[in-house]
Amino acid sequence: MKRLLVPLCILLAIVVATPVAAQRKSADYTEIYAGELTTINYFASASESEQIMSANTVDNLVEYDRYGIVKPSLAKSWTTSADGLVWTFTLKPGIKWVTWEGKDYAEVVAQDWVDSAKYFMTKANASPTADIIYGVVKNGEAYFKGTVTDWAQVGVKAKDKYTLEYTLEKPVPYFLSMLTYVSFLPVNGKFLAEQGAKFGTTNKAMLYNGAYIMAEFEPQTSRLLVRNEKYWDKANVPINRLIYKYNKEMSTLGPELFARGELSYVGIPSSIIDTWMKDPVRKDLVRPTRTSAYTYFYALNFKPKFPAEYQPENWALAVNNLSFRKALFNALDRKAAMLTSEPYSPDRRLQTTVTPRNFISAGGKDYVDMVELAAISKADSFNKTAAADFKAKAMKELEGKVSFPVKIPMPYNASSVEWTNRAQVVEQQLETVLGKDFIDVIPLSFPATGFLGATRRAGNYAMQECNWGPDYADPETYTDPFVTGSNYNWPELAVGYAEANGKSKYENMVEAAKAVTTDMKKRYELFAKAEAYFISQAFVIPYAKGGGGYEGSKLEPFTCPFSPFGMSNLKFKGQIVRDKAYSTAEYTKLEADWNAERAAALQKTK
Amino acid sequence: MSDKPAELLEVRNLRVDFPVKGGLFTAVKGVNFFIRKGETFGLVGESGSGKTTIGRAIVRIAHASSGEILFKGRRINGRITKELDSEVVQKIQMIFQDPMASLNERAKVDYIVSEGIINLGNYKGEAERLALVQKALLEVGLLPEFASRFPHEFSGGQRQRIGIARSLIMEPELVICDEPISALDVSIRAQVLNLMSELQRSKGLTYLFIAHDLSVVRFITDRIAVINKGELVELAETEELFAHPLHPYTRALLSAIPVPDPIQERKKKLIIYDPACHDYAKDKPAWTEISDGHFVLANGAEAAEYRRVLAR
Amino acid sequence: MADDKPTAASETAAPATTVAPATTVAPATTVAPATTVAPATTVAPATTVAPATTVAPATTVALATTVALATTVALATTVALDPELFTFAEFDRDAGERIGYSNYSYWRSTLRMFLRNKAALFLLVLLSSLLAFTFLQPILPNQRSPTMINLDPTTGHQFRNLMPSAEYWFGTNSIGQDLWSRIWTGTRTSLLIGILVGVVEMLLGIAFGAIWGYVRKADRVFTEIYNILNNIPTTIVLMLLAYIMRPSFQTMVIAMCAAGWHGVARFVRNQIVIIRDREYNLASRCLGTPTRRIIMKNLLPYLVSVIMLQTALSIPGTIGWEVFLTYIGLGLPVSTPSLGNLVNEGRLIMMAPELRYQLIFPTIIVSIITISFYVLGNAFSDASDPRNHV
Amino acid sequence: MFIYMLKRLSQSIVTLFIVVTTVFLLMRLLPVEGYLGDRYDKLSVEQREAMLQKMGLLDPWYVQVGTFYGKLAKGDLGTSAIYRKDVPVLEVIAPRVPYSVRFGLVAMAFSLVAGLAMGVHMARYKGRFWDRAWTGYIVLINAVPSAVYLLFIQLYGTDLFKIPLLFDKYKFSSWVLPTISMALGGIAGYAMWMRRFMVDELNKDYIKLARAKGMPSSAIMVKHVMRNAYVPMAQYLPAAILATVSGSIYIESLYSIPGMGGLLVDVIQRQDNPMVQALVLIFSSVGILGLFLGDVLMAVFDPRIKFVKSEGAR
Repeated sequence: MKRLLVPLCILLAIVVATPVAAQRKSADYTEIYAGELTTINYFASASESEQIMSANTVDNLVEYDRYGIVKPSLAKSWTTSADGLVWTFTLKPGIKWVTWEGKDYAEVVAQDWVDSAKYFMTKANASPTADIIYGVVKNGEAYFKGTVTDWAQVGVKAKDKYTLEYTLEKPVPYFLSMLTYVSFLPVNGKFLAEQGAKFGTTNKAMLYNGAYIMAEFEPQTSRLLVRNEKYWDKANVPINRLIYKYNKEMSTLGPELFARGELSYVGIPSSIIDTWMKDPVRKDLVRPTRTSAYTYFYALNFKPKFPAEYQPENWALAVNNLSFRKALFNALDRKAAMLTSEPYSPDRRLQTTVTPRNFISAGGKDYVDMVELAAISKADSFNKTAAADFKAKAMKELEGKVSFPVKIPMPYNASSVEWTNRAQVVEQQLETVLGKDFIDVIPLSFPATGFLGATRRAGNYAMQECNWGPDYADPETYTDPFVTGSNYNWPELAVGYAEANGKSKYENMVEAAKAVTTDMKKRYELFAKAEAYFISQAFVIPYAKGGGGYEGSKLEPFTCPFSPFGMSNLKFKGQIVRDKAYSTAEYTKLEADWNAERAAALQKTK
Repeated sequence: MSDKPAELLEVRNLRVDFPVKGGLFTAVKGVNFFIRKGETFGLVGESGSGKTTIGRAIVRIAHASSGEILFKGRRINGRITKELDSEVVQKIQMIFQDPMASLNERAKVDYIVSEGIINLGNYKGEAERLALVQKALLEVGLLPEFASRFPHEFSGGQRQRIGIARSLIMEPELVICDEPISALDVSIRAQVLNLMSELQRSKGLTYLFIAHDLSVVRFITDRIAVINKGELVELAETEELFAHPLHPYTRALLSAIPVPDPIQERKKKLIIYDPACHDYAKDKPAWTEISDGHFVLANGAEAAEYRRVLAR
Repeated sequence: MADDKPTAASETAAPATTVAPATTVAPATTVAPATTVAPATTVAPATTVAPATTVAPATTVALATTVALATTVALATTVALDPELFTFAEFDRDAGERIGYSNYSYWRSTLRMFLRNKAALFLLVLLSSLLAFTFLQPILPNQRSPTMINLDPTTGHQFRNLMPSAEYWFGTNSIGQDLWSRIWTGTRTSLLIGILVGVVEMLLGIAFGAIWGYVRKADRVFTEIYNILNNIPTTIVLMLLAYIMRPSFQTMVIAMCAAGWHGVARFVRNQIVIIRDREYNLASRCLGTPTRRIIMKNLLPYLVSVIMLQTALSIPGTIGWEVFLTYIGLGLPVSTPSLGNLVNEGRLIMMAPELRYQLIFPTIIVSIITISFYVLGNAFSDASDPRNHV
Repeated sequence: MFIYMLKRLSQSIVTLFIVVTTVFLLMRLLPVEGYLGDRYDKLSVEQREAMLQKMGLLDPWYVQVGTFYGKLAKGDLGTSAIYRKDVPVLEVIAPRVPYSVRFGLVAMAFSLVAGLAMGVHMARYKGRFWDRAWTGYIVLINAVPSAVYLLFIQLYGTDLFKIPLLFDKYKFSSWVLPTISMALGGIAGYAMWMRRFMVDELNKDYIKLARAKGMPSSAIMVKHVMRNAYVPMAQYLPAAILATVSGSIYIESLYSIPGMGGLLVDVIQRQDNPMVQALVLIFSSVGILGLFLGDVLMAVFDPRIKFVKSEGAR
C-alpha cells in the first residue's frame, strides 16, 4: 500500500499542478522567412530574429506572463537586500540541459549563470550584448575593460548549487526586467569549453533547457524546432513543432502561400493590403499585427553638420527658436505620413509621446497618463492654425537673422520604399501647411550602406526620422538618446536651457528622476515630467510606435508571454495554432479583452 | 661580276622566328641572297616555306630575329634612324597577294593610293596630292575619277592595279611582289604581268617576285631562288635553273609543271622529293656556289656530285 | 564628261547614254560585274524603267543595277532606228573601264538600306515619337508633377492606388502620385541613363579596346587589367560608389560605366584582333602609316556596324541593369522615377491582380524600348555593311 | 604545349592574387559600422573595439592582407563574420554548390539542345513563319524584365500543374519549373547565335557547291554546318559550365533553392569579409579556369589554329 501511495501522491501532485484546461490542442506552426539567422549562439546574437531561437530554446531565471507581469521561470524565488544591491535567486532543482537529440546532458545549476556572465564580460569574446550585463553588475565594466582582473571581485556568484547571487554596482529598480534578456541566459560551462568557437554555430553545438529543441538547422533551407519533452513547464507548450522554411521573396510569395493554406503565419505587406481587404475570402485572413515598443520620432538637429549648400548656420539659428520648432511641431500631420506604411488604420501606430502607451505603469496608471504627459499623449499636436501662428511668430522673431525659407535637409534610406514615400509625403505636407516662403524641406536619399553613420550620427541632417527601442522596463531607457553622450540630436546644445550646474534643464530633470530608486510611482512621474517638458519644447516631434501592419495568422493572439522589450514576446510558449486564420474582428475583440484583463491583473499586483 | 648592276638589296643569314603556343617557330632559317638593281628576282617555294615571311621581313612587318638585311649597303632591320626608316618606307614597296583583302574597303581609292605620301608628307597642298593620285592611277591604266570610289566597286584585276598604284606613287626602287597574280582570274593575269613589266621598264624598278609556281616566274624573272621549309635550296639565273636544276627539291618542282601537250604530259615522270635522300648525319649542308652565280644547299659530297653533273 | 562628278544617282544615268554603246562590247577582261551584266541588254525590255532618268532610283545604288539602268536608258531614249547602231563598236578599253562608274556614297547607301527595312522604320518612328513625347510631356497642358502627392479633397489624405481613369490616365501609386507623369519622367530618366552609359562605355571601350587589340605589346597588360576588373564583383564597385556619392542619377551613370566599359573594350578588342592582320593593314604598315591613323582609318570604320549594334543593345541592357540594381537595393531613390524603380515597385504588388496596371505600363515601355533598339541596332548594323549595299 | 599551359597557369595565379587583394582592400573601404549591425548605437566604445578586433579589422591594412594570405597558405579561409557567425566559410559554401551546379547543368544542357534546335529550325525556315515566331520569342525574352516574367511563371505554373510553390529537393516535380525558367534566357541566346551562324554559313560558297553536287540538305547541315559550330562552342563551353556554380539569383530566391545565387551579393551587402574573399577567390578561379580551359580546348579541337601557327601568319 505504501509503495503505491508515493506514486499516487506524485500523480495527484501533477494533476493539481497542471491547469485544469490541461493541454490545449494545437496544430504545428509553419512560417517562411527571408533572412537567415546569422547565429543561434546567444553570446553573439544582436537582433530579434536571432534571439527568437534563444527565446524558445533556453529559459531565463524569470519570465513574463501574458499580461507582462514577472513570474518565476528557472528561479523558484528571489530576495533583494534592503539597499537594493544584492539579489539572491533560488533555482528550481532538477531542471535539465538536454542535447539536440533530447538526451540529458547535465542539470541546470547556479554556476551556469556565472560561467555565462564570465563569457559575456570577457572582452575578447566581443559579445554585442555584453554591455547590458556588465553595465549593472558590480565591477562588471571594470572587468570588461581589464582594470579588474580578478573574477572573484565581479558581482556574480554561485553560493551553492541552487543559489545564485548578483551584486549590483548601484541600485537598479528594473533589474528583474533585464533578466529576461539574452545577456542573462545561463550556459553549461563544460559544454561551452568543449565546443569552443563552434558553440552555437549549429543546432548540435547547443544545449537546451527551454520549451523547444532545435532538431534541424539547414541554413537557407529550413529549421525545425520540436517540443522539449523534458521541459519543466511542458504543459504550457501546446504547439508540437515549429517549422521554418526559407524564401527570399517572402514578401511577394508569402501571402500567396498563406492564402493557399501552407503557412500558419505571414506578414502582409502594406502594398497589397487593399487587395486583400477587398477580397471577400482573403479579407477574413487578415488581422492587425501587435505594435511594439519601438518609438519613432522626427529629431531636430542642434548640431548641424550638413554641407554648406543647405546653410547649416541658418538652420542652427532657426532651430534654436522655440516658435520655429513649434511651428514644425504643430505642422506635422502624422496620419498623412503613416498612410505610407499603415494605410488601413494609421491611428493605432501614431503616438504623441516618445515613450509608448502600455510600456510601463505604476499604481494602475499607465506611464503616459501621468502628470503633464497625460495632456500631451491625449491630443494630436497637428494643428494648422497653431502652426500658422507659430510661423508668424517665428518669422517676426527671426526677421533679419535668418533667411527664409529655411532649408531643411531630411535624409532617408533609399532602400526602404516606405521611408522614401514618407519622405516625399512629409516634405509636401509640411511645405503645404507652413508655406514655401517659410521652409524648404529637402529629402536626401542615402544608401543603406552606412546609412546612420552618414546621416544622423554625423549630424548630417536638419530633421530626420529616428527610432529607439527600449532595453529594460523603465522610462529611463527612453531618455538615453537625448542625454549628453548620445548621437541623436544633441538637445543639450540648445541655447537658453542651461541651468546653474551647466547641464540643461531636461538633463537635470532626468537626473532627479533617476535618483529615485524605491518609490516607482514617484520615479515614473518625474520621468513623465521630464518627457513632457522635452516634448513641449519641441526638441523632437514624436511620431509613432513600431510593429503594427497586418498579418495573416492562425496563432492565437494575446496568449504569449508579454513584455515590450527583451525576449518574452518572442516565445511560442502558451500559444496555439488553430486551423483557420484569425480575422480582424476576432482580433479586435481579443485585444479589448486582453486590455481589460491586463488592467485588472496590473491592479492586482499593486 | 663587275659588269653586272650593283646590288640593291642583300639578305645575310636572315632568320625569322614566330612565337607560338609552347615556344618559337622558325619560319626562315638563315637565308642568304642579294638582288641587283633593275632585275626581277624570283623566290619560289610551296606555301608555308617561308617565302612570304622573307618578303615581309624586308618591308619590316615581320621581325628579323637575326641576320642582316642591307638596302644599298645599309642595314635596315633592327633599330634604325628615323631618316633611314622613312627612306626605306618610301623605297621598298610591296604588292600583296590578295587584291580582295589588301585594300581598305572603307576608304576611297583616293585615300588608299595616297596613304603613303600622306605619311611622308612630301607634297604641297591638296591639289598636288590629287594630281599625284591621278597620275598613279593613269600609270596603272585606271581612270583618274576612280579615285572617289570604294574598292568593292572594282574587279579583282582593277583592285590589283590599285594596289600597284599605291606602291608606285611612292616612287620606290624595290617592289616586293607577293604572289601578285595568284589570286587573280587566269584571264587577267597576263594583263597584270604585262603592266608590271612595263612599269619596270619605264621606271627602272627592281622586283622581288614571290611565287609558288615555277612556270609563272620563268617568263619574268632574271634569277630564281628556290626555298623549302625556310631554307634556300638553290639559286641561279632563270635559264640556268631550268636547264640544270641541281637540288632534288628543285627538280621535283620542275617536274610538276604541266606541259601543254597531253601526250608529253602523260609520259612525264613526276619526281617526288624525299628529304631522306640527303645524308646530313655527319656532314652538314652549306650554301655552296657550284658554278658562277649558281648556289645550292649541299654538303661536301653533294656539292662534288653537283659539280660533276654541271660539268657534263 | 567623265571629269564631271555628278552627285545624285539620277544624274549618273544621263551621261551614261553616251557611253552606253560600249556596254554591249564590254571586254571580258575588265570589270567583273560588268561582264556578268553584259547580256543585261536582256533586262532592257523592262523599258518602263526609262523614266528612271529623271527619278532617282531610290532603292538601288548597286553597281550592277546602275549598269543595267544605263543600258536600259540607252535603248529607251533612242527613238528612231539609227543604222549606226548596228555597226560593230570599236574595242575601247577606257570606255570599258568607264562604264563601271558610280557615284557611291557610303552614308547615303547606309541610310537607304536602312530605310528599306520597313519594320525598323516603323520602330524608328515609334521610338522617336516615344522619345519626343517623354520630353514633350512635361510641357503639355494639365500635366501633374511626377512627385506630387495627390490628395483626396474630402479626407485630405492621399489618393492611393487609383485605377486608371479619365483623371489619372495610368492611375496612381501607393502614395497617390500620378503614374502617367511618373512613367514618362521615368522613361526620360532611364533613356537618358541608357544613352549616356551606352555612349560613354562605347567611347571608353573603343579608346581602350582599339589600343588593346591593335598594339600587340599592350595586349598582355590590357588582358591582365581586364581579367582583374572583370573578376572584381560589380556589386562591390557599385556599393562603394553609392556609398561615396549617394544614390542619384550621376552615381547611377558613373557606376554603370565603371562596371561596363571594360566589357565593351574587350568586345572592340576582339573585333579588332579579327581584322588587324588582314592584308590591307599590313599594306598600311608597309606604307609607314602611324598606328593612330591605322586604328582610325583602317580598323574603326569596319567596326561601325558592330559598334552601333552594341550601343543600341547596351541602352535597353542598361535599363535591365537598372531594374536589377533596384532589386538588390542599389538603384535610384524612388523620389527619382525611373523605369527601373517603377518596375521594381510594380513587382512588389504583382500579387494583387487589380494593381497590376502599376506594373504593366512600365513593363510595356521597357519592352518597346528594348525591342526597338534591338531591331534598330540590327537593321543599322546590316545597313552599314557596304557588302550589303550591292 | 605543356610549357605554354604552365605559363598561362602561373599568369592566372598572378591575376587571381591581384583580384583577391583588390577586393580585400575595396571591402575595407566600406564604413566600419556596417560590420557592427543594428546594435551600433547601443554598443559601448569598448564593445565596438572588441568586435572589430575579433574580425581583425583594427590592424593596418597590410597586416590584414598578410594575415589573410598567411592563413590562406595553410588552407584556412577563415570563418564567416556576419552571415553565419563563426562558421567556417567553406562549411557555409560547400552544401550550396551542388544545387546550383545541378540546376545550372541541367538548365544549360536543356537550353543548349532546345536553343540549337530552335536556331537550326529558324535558319531552315528563314524568313518564314517559324523563323518569325521564334524571333518573337527571343525578342520577348530579352525585352521583358526577367524579374517580371519569372514570377508569373512561378505563380501560374505551380497553379496550373498543381505543384508546390517552393522547391522541395525530394519532389521531382519541383525541379521542373526552376530548370525551365533558368533555361529560357539560354535558349534564346543559343538560338539567336545558332541562327546567325547557320545563315552566314549557308551563304558560303562551299555550301552552295555541296548543294550543287546534290548533297541532301540534312547531310549538309550535319557534315558541314554543324561541324563548324563545334569550334567556337568548344571555347565557350567550359566557362559556361563553370559559371553554373554561381547560380541564378532571381530563380533561386523565388523557389527557395539553397544554391549559390545571390550569395555573393548578400555577403557583400552584409560586409562579411571572409565570405566575400572566399567567394571572390572561388568565382575568379572558376572564371579564369574557364578561360584557360577554353583556350586549351580550342587549341585541341581546331585544326586551323595549328595550321595558322605553322604558317607563321601572325
